[in-house]
Amino acid sequence: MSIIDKLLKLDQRIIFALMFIALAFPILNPVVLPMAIQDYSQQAFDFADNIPEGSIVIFEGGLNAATYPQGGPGMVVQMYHMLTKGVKIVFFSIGAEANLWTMTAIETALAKLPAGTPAENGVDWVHLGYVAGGEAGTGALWNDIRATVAADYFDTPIDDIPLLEGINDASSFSAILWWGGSEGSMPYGIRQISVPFGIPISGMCTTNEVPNFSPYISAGQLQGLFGGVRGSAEYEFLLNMPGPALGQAMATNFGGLLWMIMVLLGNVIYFVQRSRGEA
Amino acid sequence: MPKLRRLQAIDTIEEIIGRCVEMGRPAWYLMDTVDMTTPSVLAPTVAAFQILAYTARMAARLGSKFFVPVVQGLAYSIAYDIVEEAYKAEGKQEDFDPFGTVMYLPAGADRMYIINNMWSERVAGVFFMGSWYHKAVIFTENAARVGALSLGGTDTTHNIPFLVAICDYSIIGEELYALGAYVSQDPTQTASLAGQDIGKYIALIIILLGSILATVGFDISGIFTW
Amino acid sequence: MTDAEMMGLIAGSLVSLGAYSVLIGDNPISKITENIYMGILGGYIFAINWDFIQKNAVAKVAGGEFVYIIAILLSLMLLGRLKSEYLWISRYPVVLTVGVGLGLAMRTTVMADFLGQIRATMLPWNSLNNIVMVIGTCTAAAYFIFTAQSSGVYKYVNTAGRLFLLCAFGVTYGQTVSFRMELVIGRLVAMLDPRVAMYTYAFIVIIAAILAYGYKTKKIEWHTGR
Amino acid sequence: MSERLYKIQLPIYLTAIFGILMIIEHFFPMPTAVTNINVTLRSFVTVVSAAALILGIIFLTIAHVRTISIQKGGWYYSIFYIVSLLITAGLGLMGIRNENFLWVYNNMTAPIGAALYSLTAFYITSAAYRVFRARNWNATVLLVCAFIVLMMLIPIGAIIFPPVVPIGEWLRSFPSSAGFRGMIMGISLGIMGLGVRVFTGRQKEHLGIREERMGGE
Repeated sequence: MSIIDKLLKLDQRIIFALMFIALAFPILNPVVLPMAIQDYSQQAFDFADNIPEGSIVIFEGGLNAATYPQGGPGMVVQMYHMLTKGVKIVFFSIGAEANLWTMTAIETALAKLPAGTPAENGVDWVHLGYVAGGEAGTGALWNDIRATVAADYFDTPIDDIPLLEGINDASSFSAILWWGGSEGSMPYGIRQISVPFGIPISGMCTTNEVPNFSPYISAGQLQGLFGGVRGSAEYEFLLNMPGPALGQAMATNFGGLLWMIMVLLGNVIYFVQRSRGEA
Repeated sequence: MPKLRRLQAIDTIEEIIGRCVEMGRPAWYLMDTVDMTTPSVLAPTVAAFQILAYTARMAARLGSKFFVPVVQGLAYSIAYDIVEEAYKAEGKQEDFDPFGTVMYLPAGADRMYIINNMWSERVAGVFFMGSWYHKAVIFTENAARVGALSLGGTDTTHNIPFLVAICDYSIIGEELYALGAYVSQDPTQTASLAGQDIGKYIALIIILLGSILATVGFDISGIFTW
Repeated sequence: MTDAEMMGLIAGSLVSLGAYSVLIGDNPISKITENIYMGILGGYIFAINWDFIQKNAVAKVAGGEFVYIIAILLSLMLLGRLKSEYLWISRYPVVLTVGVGLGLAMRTTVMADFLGQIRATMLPWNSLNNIVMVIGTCTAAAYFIFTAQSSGVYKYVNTAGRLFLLCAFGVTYGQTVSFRMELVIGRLVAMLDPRVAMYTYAFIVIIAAILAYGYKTKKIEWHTGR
Repeated sequence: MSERLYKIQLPIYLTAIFGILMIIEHFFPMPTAVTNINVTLRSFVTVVSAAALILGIIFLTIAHVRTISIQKGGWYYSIFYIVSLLITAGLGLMGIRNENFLWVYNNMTAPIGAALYSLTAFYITSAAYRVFRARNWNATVLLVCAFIVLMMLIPIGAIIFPPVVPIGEWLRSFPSSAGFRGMIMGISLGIMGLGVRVFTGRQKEHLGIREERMGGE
């Protein structure tokens, strides 16, 4: 058996083990490299930075257990960014799991706020909780809040929430921040709230979904996009609030290199085989 | 009646089932997300059902063991009906196992079941149809390694790459709907696709006209902004 | 850090390793993890949605909005799925979700997706980027015209469209590789947290010992050549 | 005949009525009564969607109970399912902000879910080695684009080969965006086509009805 055949029959589990090591090593031995800011992240940051003080924004929290480690740091930073600017936030989630993680992020953000920043529940922010029904649920909620949800996350009746006084649909809001995670739900926000009510939208999705939404960015329907952990790390950097995302972004280095080496190796083997007429 | 372009995938279905019969190993039909209350998932799910009807009949006719796991309750009962019908239509009802042919597996926890059983049953052919999410890579990679011949088709844009790169045969995006219409021989579906084609021609003409006007200096920024 | 949090991190580390053990192959540890996961997730989905119905239907009825009795009835009608002769009863709630969902999607997709994207593509041909955008969008849209037969000029349009689509899928592929690694990193960061790292290493050793014993004594099937 | 009316015809008409109510409301001014009906209908949808998820759990539990009762191979694993379901659902019914319920969620469901979700990273690498080959020009385009974009995304990529960042961003913003834009337009037409078929009763798979059964039922 030639070396090529042996390499070709390489057990799947060896590749898995190599990947584990490549991903765990930088976590145990962190190295920070300089990082360029992607154009989409810069746009999303500028958009958030230009939301005027005193306005109210819609905030969808769609991160779940799997995507919270990468998106959570950025989500926390965005909440911090908004609250310190004096922008009020109305949260909701279209995922049952995401609902809890949104609350976790709110708590983390509140704990980080400088003393004296107004951040009272019901006055400066509201969490409407989980809304079932996906795109239909989104449409239902933002056309008539009171008919869709009776109470917020803490079981406070909607009518007892000062922030929502006189507000029953999306028209009073000045921006949408859609932290869709891997839900693929960004178009729900664009279709059901942004276009019908004419409210600009920006947000975050996991890295894999960035290309899907790039047509919306070039069309001006989406103001910017943070992609995955890299996006979170860039937001932390732009707001000068170093946090957990940076280390994770750096940890992708070795894994990425391993993947690239695997592709190159696989193709070298393939071309050797082909030159021998085996493939 | 407009004629649809014949897709190569139609022959592939028969080829894959035929191979499973030859090798005496099962063929699997996987659909991933089938939440039918979300319209964007409904369309690929319906197309996947149409292809399922055709594939199940093919499996019943050629006598291949067939397995369809479904991850959602409402879709499960529909898939169950479709496959049972297909076996009835071929007069092979005794081959239909009420507990084993179509099985309900919960979304999120089906990964391990499918990976494990793919290896223990040594599947020889797998169909990946419908609305596919992250499981696309896991299942297609395992299928490729088990040595199964696979046909992939989805319209979820972020997972098409894997079906294209890993599956032996693939159909992309709306080709899924076209295949559904083609195999179900459904004139309404064909007419509907033809109607959508007209929409595309109109879109192309508007885009080309608009960009030519923009090139020669017309201001078209106000269009479609009522 | 409280005891409960510490216990949580340790438990999380253990069950994660149980889940990752499926990478080695089908084994009892991964199966137990799988079933526990299905159970907990099931219980979780049940409780959360039960709460949602309580809050947004039952409580409303109790508060005097009797129209929500219909919502509760419709929800109960879903149970018709459990028996095929009562299947038709469950069609009514499905009709509601599909009708409303499709209506909501249709009414907004025209503006947001179709006309919005056409408008954004009507670009003047004055830069390479704009030309790429116009040609790419047109040929990619034309690739999905199924009534066009593969001959003549359309053959070239089809090829060009496929090229742009493949580029889009390639970009998605690269982005997705990064995304998947980020997911593992997110989990590993918690498992290798200095406070629990020792437990994680201990669990790795224990799981490895159990599996090694199982494979050695052939109590667990070992798949070669995976 | 009358059976056919309430089993098939009425559901189809109702689908169309509900859908059209949503659509016309968006494009034409409607009397308040109609808007109120629409609002109520949409809130019903959220309730029914939640109930559908519960139904899924019922199906699953029935399947597991059946596995245990006939003692099918590996039936004892199903006991783990039933026990953890009962514990979690029980805790959850005491209140979804119950401390123990949240502990189970945060420290059991979340890590396993995340771990399972991330298994893909390993298979993607294995696939990169065994399947991702420049077999023909189609695969080559896919491979080259994927390679460049991944290199752009990892911080070390820009250090090895700096131009990869502008090239990657260009690929993502123009050719790839154009390809997706073509698809988005197609998908949008597809949704409208699907809507027309469902509302006219030409497509009824969502009701569990297929064409061949029309005569029999």
